[in-house]
Amino acid sequence: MAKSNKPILWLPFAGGGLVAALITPVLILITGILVPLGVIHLNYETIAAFAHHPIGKLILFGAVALPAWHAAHRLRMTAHDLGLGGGGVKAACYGTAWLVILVAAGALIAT
Amino acid sequence: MSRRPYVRKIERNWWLQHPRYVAYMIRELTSLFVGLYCALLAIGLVRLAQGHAAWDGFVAAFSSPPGVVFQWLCLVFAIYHSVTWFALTPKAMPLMVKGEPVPGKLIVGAHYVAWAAVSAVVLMAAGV
Amino acid sequence: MSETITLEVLRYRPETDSEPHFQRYTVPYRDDWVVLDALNHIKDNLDATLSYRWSCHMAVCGSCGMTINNEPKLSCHTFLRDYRGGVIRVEPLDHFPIERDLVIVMDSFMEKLSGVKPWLIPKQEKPLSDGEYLQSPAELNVFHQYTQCINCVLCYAACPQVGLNEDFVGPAALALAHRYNLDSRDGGKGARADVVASNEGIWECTFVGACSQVCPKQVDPAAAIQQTKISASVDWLKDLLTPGAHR
Amino acid sequence: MDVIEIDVAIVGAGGAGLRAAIAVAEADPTLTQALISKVYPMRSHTVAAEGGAAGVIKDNDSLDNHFHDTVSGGDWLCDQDAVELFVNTAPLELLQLEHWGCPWSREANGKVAVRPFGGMKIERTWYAADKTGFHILHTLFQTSLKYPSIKRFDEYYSTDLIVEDGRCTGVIGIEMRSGRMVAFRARAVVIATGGAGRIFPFTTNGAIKTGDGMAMAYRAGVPLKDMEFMQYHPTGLPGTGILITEGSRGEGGILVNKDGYRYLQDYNLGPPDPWPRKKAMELGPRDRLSQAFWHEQQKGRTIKTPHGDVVHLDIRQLGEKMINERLPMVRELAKAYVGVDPVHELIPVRPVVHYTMGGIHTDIDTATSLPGLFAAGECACVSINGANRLGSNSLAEIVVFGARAGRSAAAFAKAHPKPAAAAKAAEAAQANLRELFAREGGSDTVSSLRKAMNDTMESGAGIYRSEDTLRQTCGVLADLRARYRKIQLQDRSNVFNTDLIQTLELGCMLDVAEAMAHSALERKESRGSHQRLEYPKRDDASYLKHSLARYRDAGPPSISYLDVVITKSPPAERVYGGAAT
Repeated sequence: MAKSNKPILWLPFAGGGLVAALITPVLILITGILVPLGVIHLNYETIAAFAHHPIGKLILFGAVALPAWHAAHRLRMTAHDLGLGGGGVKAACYGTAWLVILVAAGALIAT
Repeated sequence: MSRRPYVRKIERNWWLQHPRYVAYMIRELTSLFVGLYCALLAIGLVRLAQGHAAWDGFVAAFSSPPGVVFQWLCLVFAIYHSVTWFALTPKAMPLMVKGEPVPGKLIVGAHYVAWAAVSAVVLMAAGV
Repeated sequence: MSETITLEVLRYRPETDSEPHFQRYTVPYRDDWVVLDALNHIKDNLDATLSYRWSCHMAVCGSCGMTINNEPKLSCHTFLRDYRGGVIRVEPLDHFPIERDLVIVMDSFMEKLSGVKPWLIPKQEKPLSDGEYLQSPAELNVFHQYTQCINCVLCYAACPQVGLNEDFVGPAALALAHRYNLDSRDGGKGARADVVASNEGIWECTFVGACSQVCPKQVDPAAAIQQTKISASVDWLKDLLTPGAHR
Repeated sequence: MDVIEIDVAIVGAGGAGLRAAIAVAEADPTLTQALISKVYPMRSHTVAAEGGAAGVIKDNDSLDNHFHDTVSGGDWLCDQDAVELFVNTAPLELLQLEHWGCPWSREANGKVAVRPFGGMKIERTWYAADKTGFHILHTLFQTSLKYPSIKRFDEYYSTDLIVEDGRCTGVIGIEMRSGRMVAFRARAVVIATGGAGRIFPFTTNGAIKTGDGMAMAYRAGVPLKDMEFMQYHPTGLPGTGILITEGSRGEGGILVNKDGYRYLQDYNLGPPDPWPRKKAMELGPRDRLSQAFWHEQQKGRTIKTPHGDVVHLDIRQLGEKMINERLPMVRELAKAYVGVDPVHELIPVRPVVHYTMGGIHTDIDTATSLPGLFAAGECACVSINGANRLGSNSLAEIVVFGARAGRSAAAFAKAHPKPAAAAKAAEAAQANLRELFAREGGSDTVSSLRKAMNDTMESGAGIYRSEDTLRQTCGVLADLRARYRKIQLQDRSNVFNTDLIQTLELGCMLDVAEAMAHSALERKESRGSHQRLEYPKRDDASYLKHSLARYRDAGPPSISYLDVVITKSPPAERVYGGAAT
């Protein structure tokens, strides 16, 4: 048995799991409850300014890319658990994650 | 040869056959909602890059009733993810201090503190 | 009439049965009896053809693992009193071929166990005349929990990944590898990584955690595997950054 | 019948068998080996040993101390040359286990820790919490995996030795999973199959300890030595017979009767204070403690329970932290099996059959009287335990003499030619089995005969024996052996037929039980674990001798005697308690 390169997949999965655990709920709290209820306003200028700053870009990218990878990896494993395996599932999961990651990266570069 | 070992194949619905496997499957399913929400955020970043009007449209869209319902669902699963993730941290990252293991509860507790701190910072940054 | 309890035991006799089927036995109920005592009562008094493994009757030899009411358990450590008034369903452990009745085929496990090189590979060999390798109680404490495995394979029966992929090295073997990797006297982590950190090793685990829940000795294989994932990832990164410098 | 040609065949894969296998591999890796066991190695009963293994390692101790403790502990029935060899080698073998990874408990400075044990003048018992046997067994098993020459035959039940031209040339076994018979043709054979505690009804011994190896050698003409000496461990859990380690007394536990009185002070083991104290009170030898229980029971000072009379073991004074650290399994077992948490409550205990001091007669090199046959461990009697084994000597014994057996067998195998085909022995074994399968009309069952054997051994050959009880037991055993020859299998299948295995085991136990009972009947004295009510004194003039029981197919064994080897310790009175310190 050869030593595996699984850490490429697993490290961002584990990192993404932690990021998702720490930050995703509060983000949903804001976008899903507080903003719709009018408790806070996400005005364009503030957000855009944040997204302009290099550190802001990094934070936003991390908050999207890592959990996205986490989700893709876990979904692939779950598909396997359910008896759905093979290259198709793998491509669909990681492909979607890459799409989300690249879209986010592109948007942040453009901002 | 009189041996004839009987092999039982695992059934496709194996995860329904014990409560702990059901709980595991729910835990794994959280990733679907985390992933979908990430996609929503990615769209948000695109709209942000496209300018003021696009951003406002995006805010209106996720504040719409379907958007809100979807996000509530995401929130429930995201919290379930957080809770289960933190619960497993002492196993993955046990700590030893002076030759004695740090109690798992302490490690889990530290994650909850971090969770609260991160959430507070994000909320403040968002203008609460 | 004194109290009784019913056992439904999965029978499979390869020379006469085409497939397994349940057989019911009624045995006396005793507060301090374990399921194994009930099986022995059946064997001695009701049906001598029932086959199962057992020896120590004190939860340390690891022979008598069975599925008892859908839960992998040591039958010598599972009390009738916890099932009073109900029916006890006894089956062989999941994810192993059934040799006969409650006896499973253990070959795959024995191969996996030896595959992870579960012996001390000293950092530095020294002769016996130099005395013992020093090891502080704190250093012992680091791996002590992982020395407690009795090879009862309940964890293999509980782990869905073992069921889904028969090549998965599995919880007990990986926990044992971790035990030696953590031993302050040992330097064999690299040698074990070939199997431990392979695709069929730690990476097959999705942290269901069932192995640790059913472990009768609180070995916590799930913890061992997650820790190994982290340490294998660190080693992998090191290898990536400074190729050939490690192992 | 399938034939497997091999240089060394080892029967039994517990501590002694595994250690022997490793020794063979290290002596010469080109020697082929078959390690044959009726269970997977890690199920072997070494796994259940708790307290520890004795070996001199600390500066305050000496090999002489260990020697004298062992010889007096054995009531001078030990062969002193064997004991000298044993105490000299034990530290090295225990150290070897350390080098193989055994997780010995440690002192703060990183050195191996030792604890006091019964009958030992100084603390010298190495321990791994209270699962020492478990850790030794798993260390040996895991270490054995790295030697490619050790080929295991797990779950093969050995039935007969192959003997040709006065030499042991192999062993015949049944592959349990298929029912197939296999002949292992070997240049040398080692038996390491453990004791025979299952002959008695109430025992710490696991189900597998049925004296198979002893019986196999015995039937092949090798005498069984000192079979009248059966050790009762003073602290077993009522009902199950689960062992509560002597380590619990070594750490400071006490025994009290129904009045809360430390009764051992009434039996030449006191005074009770100060406590803990070596070779006194609860740290007296096992034979004395079990006999004291018997006397308390006669006086009506024990506690009645549904599982027989008990006394109480009190370890509460150790405190929760110490109990969790040093005696975790004791706590776990007491909680699970008798519903008592020893941190807060008293543990009910009673004497329980624990260890077979006697066994296959071997010399100091583990060789038996049959060339090519070696034996080590509890199944053997190299005579280091004499009339009473000291706790923690047996775990050291299995590695010392297991290794020695491996080396002896390897040397023998290299010096002797490959045996000829064993067609005759194979045919005979196969015919026996075929006859057993074909037998019809028997009315006895394995369980009923076994129960009758258990009962008669307990009532007639227990802690105290007499001419009457022993004669009766011998008679019952003769009857049981006759009935056994007509027993009918209830399961005639081939695959994992445990009815068959239990039947064969019962046959072994009956033979060994008969050797025990007749040896006990002939020894008209009291020594160590053998206590005769009508001969309460030790009689060195007549019985400073080993008994040798020889098998006779029809009728009881013949008993003869062999002188004890005395080198430097002339027989003296055994002294414990105040006078010992």
